[in-house]
Amino acid sequence: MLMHSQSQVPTAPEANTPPILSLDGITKTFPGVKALSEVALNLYPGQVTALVGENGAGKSTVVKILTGIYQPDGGAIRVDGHATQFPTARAASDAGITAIHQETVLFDDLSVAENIFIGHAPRGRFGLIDWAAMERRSNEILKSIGATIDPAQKLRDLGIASKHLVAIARALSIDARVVIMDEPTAALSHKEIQELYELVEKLKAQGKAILFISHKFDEIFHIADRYTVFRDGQFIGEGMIDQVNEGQLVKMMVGRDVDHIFPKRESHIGDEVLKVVGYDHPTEFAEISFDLKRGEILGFYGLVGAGRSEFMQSLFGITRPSKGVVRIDGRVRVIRSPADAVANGIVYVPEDRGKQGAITALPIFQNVTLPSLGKTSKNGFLRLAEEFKLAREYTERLDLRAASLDTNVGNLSGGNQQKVVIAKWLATQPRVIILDEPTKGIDIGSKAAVHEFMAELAAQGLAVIMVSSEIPEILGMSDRAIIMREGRIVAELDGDDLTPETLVRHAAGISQGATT
Amino acid sequence: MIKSLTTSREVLLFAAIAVLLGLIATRFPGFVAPSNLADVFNDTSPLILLAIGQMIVILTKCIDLSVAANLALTGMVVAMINVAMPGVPVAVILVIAVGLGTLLGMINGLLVWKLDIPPIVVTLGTMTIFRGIIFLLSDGKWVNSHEMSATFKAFPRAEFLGLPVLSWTAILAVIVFTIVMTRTTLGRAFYAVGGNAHAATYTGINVGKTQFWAFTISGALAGLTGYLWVSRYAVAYVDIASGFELDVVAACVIGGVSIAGGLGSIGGALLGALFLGVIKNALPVINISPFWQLAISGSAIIIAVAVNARANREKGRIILKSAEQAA
Amino acid sequence: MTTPANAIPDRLQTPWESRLKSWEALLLLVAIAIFIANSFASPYFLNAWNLSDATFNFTEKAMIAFAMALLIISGEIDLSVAAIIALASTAMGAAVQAGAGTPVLILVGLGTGLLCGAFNGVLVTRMGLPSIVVTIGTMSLFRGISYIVLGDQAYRGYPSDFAFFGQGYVWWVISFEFVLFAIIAVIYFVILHKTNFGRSVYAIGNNPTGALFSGIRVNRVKFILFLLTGLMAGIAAICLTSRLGSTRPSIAFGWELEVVTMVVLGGVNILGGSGTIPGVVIAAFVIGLVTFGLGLLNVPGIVMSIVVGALLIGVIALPRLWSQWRQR
Amino acid sequence: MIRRKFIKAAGLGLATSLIGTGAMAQDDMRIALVVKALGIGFFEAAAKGAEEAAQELGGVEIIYTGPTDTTAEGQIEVINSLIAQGVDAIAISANDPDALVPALKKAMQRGITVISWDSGVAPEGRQMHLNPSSNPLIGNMIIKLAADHLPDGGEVAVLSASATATNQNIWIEEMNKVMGNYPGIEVVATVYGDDLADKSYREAQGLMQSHPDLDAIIAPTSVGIVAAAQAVEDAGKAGQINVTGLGLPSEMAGAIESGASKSFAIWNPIDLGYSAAMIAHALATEAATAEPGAAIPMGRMGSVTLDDTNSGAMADPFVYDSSNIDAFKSIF
Repeated sequence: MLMHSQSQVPTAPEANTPPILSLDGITKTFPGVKALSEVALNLYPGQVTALVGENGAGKSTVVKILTGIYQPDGGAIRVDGHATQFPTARAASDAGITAIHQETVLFDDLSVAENIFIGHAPRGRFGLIDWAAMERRSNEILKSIGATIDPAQKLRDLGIASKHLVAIARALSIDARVVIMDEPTAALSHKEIQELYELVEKLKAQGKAILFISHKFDEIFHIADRYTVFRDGQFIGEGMIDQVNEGQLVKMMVGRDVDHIFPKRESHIGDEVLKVVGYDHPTEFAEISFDLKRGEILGFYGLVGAGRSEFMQSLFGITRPSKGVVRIDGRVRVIRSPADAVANGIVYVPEDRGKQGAITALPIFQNVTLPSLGKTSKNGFLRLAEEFKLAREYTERLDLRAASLDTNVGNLSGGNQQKVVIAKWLATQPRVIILDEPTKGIDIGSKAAVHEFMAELAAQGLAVIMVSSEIPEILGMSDRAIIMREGRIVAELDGDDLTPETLVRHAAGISQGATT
Repeated sequence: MIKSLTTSREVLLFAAIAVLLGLIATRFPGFVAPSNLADVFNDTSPLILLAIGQMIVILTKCIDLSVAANLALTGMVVAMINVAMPGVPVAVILVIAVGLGTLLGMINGLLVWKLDIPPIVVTLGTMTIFRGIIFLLSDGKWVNSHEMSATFKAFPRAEFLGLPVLSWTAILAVIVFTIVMTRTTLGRAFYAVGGNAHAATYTGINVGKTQFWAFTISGALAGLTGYLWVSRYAVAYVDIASGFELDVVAACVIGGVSIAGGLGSIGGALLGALFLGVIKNALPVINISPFWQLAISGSAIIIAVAVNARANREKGRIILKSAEQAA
Repeated sequence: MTTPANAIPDRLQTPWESRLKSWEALLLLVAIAIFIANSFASPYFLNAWNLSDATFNFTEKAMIAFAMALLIISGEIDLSVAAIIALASTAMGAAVQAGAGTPVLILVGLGTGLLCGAFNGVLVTRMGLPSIVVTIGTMSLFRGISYIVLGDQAYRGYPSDFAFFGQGYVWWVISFEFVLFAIIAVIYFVILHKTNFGRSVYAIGNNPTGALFSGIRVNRVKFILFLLTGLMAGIAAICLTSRLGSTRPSIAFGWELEVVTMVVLGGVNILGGSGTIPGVVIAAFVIGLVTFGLGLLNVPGIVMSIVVGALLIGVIALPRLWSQWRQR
Repeated sequence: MIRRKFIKAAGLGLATSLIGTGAMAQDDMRIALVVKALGIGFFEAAAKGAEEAAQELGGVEIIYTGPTDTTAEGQIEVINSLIAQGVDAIAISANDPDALVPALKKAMQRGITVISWDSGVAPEGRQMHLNPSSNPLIGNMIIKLAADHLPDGGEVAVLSASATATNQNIWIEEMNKVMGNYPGIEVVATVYGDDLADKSYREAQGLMQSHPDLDAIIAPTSVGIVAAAQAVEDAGKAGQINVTGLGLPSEMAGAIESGASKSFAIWNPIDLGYSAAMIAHALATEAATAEPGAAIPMGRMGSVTLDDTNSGAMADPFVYDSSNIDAFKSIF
């Protein structure tokens, strides 16, 4: 299975040079979980190494060990062949390792320049921070990555994409030899992704070693020179990217052949359940109108920041629209809060599971029954037996795996947490279920389960809205798709019109021609 | 650096103080005479010193309820040292005061850092413990004016360029900590830790340690103020500055320091303290019953926090605006 | 994948097992130890009347502590409770001057408490302000109004039947206040642990966003909690005013921190999300026993506060120190 | 032992409040001297006097106690624990005349002798009250001290302790009654320092600001007078503004020296504590009865005659100035 690199690879003539950074036999254990078990990783100068693996494979843990956030329990970190340790984040950055993290780990209330330079600000006389130099150098770095951002601005005033550019600028401000990019394109637009690719090429040319973590295979095959695969905290293999294909890589990731086939389903589309007319919001979206029928799966596609989630949260009563009408079964309903939405049969599975979806410090059964307490209780008094009954019924339907129903949700894996959230909503017997990026950050196995379940729900007559940024998911699951761009609906497609090209074209606002 | 000193919030507060002074002047012109304003400033100096420390603590998403008790304990200790050994020079007394205050602050800091106990619980506990220790040390007895040596009492009153040393201490602290907060790594770390502790960790900043330093600074300033307070009022007893911690927090809140951490400035803390100081000093002068003071400062806190919340309201991502620009 | 999902048991531990390992069990041991120590330290301790007198040291504060516990579990705090007592007491005093009888006084006391609670609640839930700052503000405001109304005066002349609430005995040594304390404890136990409302309090305290997204009316629950806290402060005001037979603006000064101390000592997480009513009940007894026991030895109150302060830090620090030491 | 005490207390509770417990021969009589707050020099001196009385009487134990801050709630907790200990007598200087009444009534019902001294309790809450001096005399004394140094009249202000302190209010009232005897003297303000040094200091500063022509500050409280003298000294107005009132020689020695205070008065707190203990003992042993017109012996201080509110005065205040301060400053 191990596929070591050969010298004939044309893109990397220096492949025989020793790695700048290598991990050898790294082990990391958390209470109850072995996150990493004797893994290896090698990063070579001037090359991009893609680290691939399912969720829970240990990628994030490796990043945290490389950046000094976590200390390994065993194994060696070698820089230029010399064993070393990163007891603090500072030590890692001093060793020339920098990271662009998955979540933007920045400071909203500080200026752009300070966000770039915090921790290693240029000093002037008496060792005091030299703000002028800091802003000047920030400007240089931002320009070099093609960003037009005023370094004196407060970060709070920037959009998500700009914030991400600041994060990249921050990584570059450290004179690094190793750059770690943890899902760097997740929040970027098409154009920005292209710019990022150019940047990666530039860094390669400078001889920096790049660790690139991504779930998107097109991206990996486009940008990476090498790959390393982890599965369940174990090292599976590494090699040159042009010596594998997608299927082989997936097989290594999941340990078996996986053909992700979306569940075949026959649509039984019934009467109209939900009709939204003219939903407006002062800053987030405008003129949103559509309808939804029983048994239908309606996909909402768009780039990150297109306003899809913002609209869904408004439909769910989190934020108030400035204008607009919702009809359910033809009757106008006013939804001022999530409680109103639930009462009207609309439920929402949010994208941010840990913060919005589940209450992780409470046990499973309490999470499941939380919106259904009216049903399990009597005159406002709790009846635990009823709660366990309801929780068991719905968690069984979702094939949840846990030690007991009074286990805290926080102790479950991401996929199981998502099942608890879905079970919670199904227990309310809703009419419309909104799933916001339902498979984001879930391993491939759970992903298929969620898709099958979604199809089953639709078959039972539930109306499903699925917000997704993954084209295959939209194509594979939706009866109909609505495409949003910059807060507005730009297209509604179904049948033969629903193709990857049309989706991308509408979402990116390209008048004709398609890009991938 | 200048920018961080003069955000709109501070300008607003400065204007509020100016209006307040104007109103007072219409009823009692003598209040705005420079000499009287200097007196008001001198009187507010202890509050300014403590507010600076408290602001740094609040900046790191903590709170220090033990400042007043720290002040009282340090004050009592130096007063007792002075009584026992009247010959000890003021310089040594100052070192002892700052040192003891720092030590007490470090105890808070360590409990927060190493044991991860919520700061409000830690300082609620140490607040009562410090007060109790004063009682044990002094046996509840007061140290009175006549027992203190003349040099001990003279220090905060000594005039230099027309202002008493007490005022100069506050001015010096404002300058020093403005530089610390804007121009040093530690100063910026306070902002980073309170603004986003998670990101601070990734930046290589030790969150707990930074909070520890915040408590240490707060303690050092409380210790310094302890000596100044006791020597200025020429008395030390268990209950001095009782309840003062709430005035200190109030000064910070009025000065626009966000209780959620990460937002605030020395200038704000200074102005917040001055706002309270002006009200406190003006009420008796303009013949409003001093019984109004509490209600007024309470209202000021509520108004300040409401105004600040409005200013800080989370802005939307403004998806539509860019759409209009693009269109 | 092959494990059938119905293999998930409801619980791993029986409720009794988890209760034995709980904070409350530890605290109960502390309380018993203090009780025994007190019996040895002072010959006057084991005496029904004396123990009955001792309950007055904590019953009023504990009544507020129950509502405060719910508020803190939900992630908020109310530091204005002592000031609400002052304002409610002042309002009752003013009513007496206007010739009101005992029933009216009760209504005035409870009404003032509810109004103050509503004011806090509106500022926190409607305007989205942090409760710790808001209630530091209203703490000055409410007491400030008392000072404006009363200044250097005191209200007295409460009707003689009004004295029952703070000085009356229901049966033998059992005072009215103690009975009220017990009833309120039971009510709050039921509210927090046996009702949907209590469940949503925990959900909100653990994750307000998640609770909102689960269809809980977060702001309404929080508003009700502020109302309840105000109401309990109103009840405490009635008891305390009746016990003192007079009203001054400085009444109940500093009680807010004693109430918070009681709640935290009772095992309620100051950051929200966890805590129980039995814990708070035991903490009330612990504080009451410590202060009364030391009082019998004529130890000054401030020394007692050292003990309480050390208990507060100690009971939280020791388990953490223990686990840190074990990890070595 | 415990049971016996309890039965004794409960049984006697049925008797009239005027009956003392009658000390058991083998027991020391325990008299609690409850003060406004611990640590105040004046009360420390009073405690010394009470100990002196105990020595003289023999078989008497003095429990010197009080809250740490001047609150009625604090004193009630102290009283409750004293009741629980079954002390024989409580002699209290009250923080509030009304709020303590229920607690003290309970004490009397349990057979404890209750008297108030220095700062009184409403009549239903005690058997008698010992004023340090006669109120009219003190009222007259404090204004006379100011007026003596203002032959041409002038502005004076009063810096009192807490607004609820009974004794302060009565003295100020008495002072106002005799104002007619001092033409040209005008009381321009009355402020409260709550017996806190820093608050009193600030209030004194405020007085100087709002009344630039102020000639004297009268502070009938030992905390206030020291703070006011310090404030006057700091403002550089020693000699211009005369701080007078009631203070302790030991604490005021510096102010007399600097000229911030020309003279002040006080009764001897040692004598006061001594007298309170003597009276409490006399009532508790039923050697005397507290009723209007009764004369209660106070050992070396003679005896006190009660008026129709069952209160009496100990002695006249004594004036201290630069001529005699040195002789007294080391005593109290």
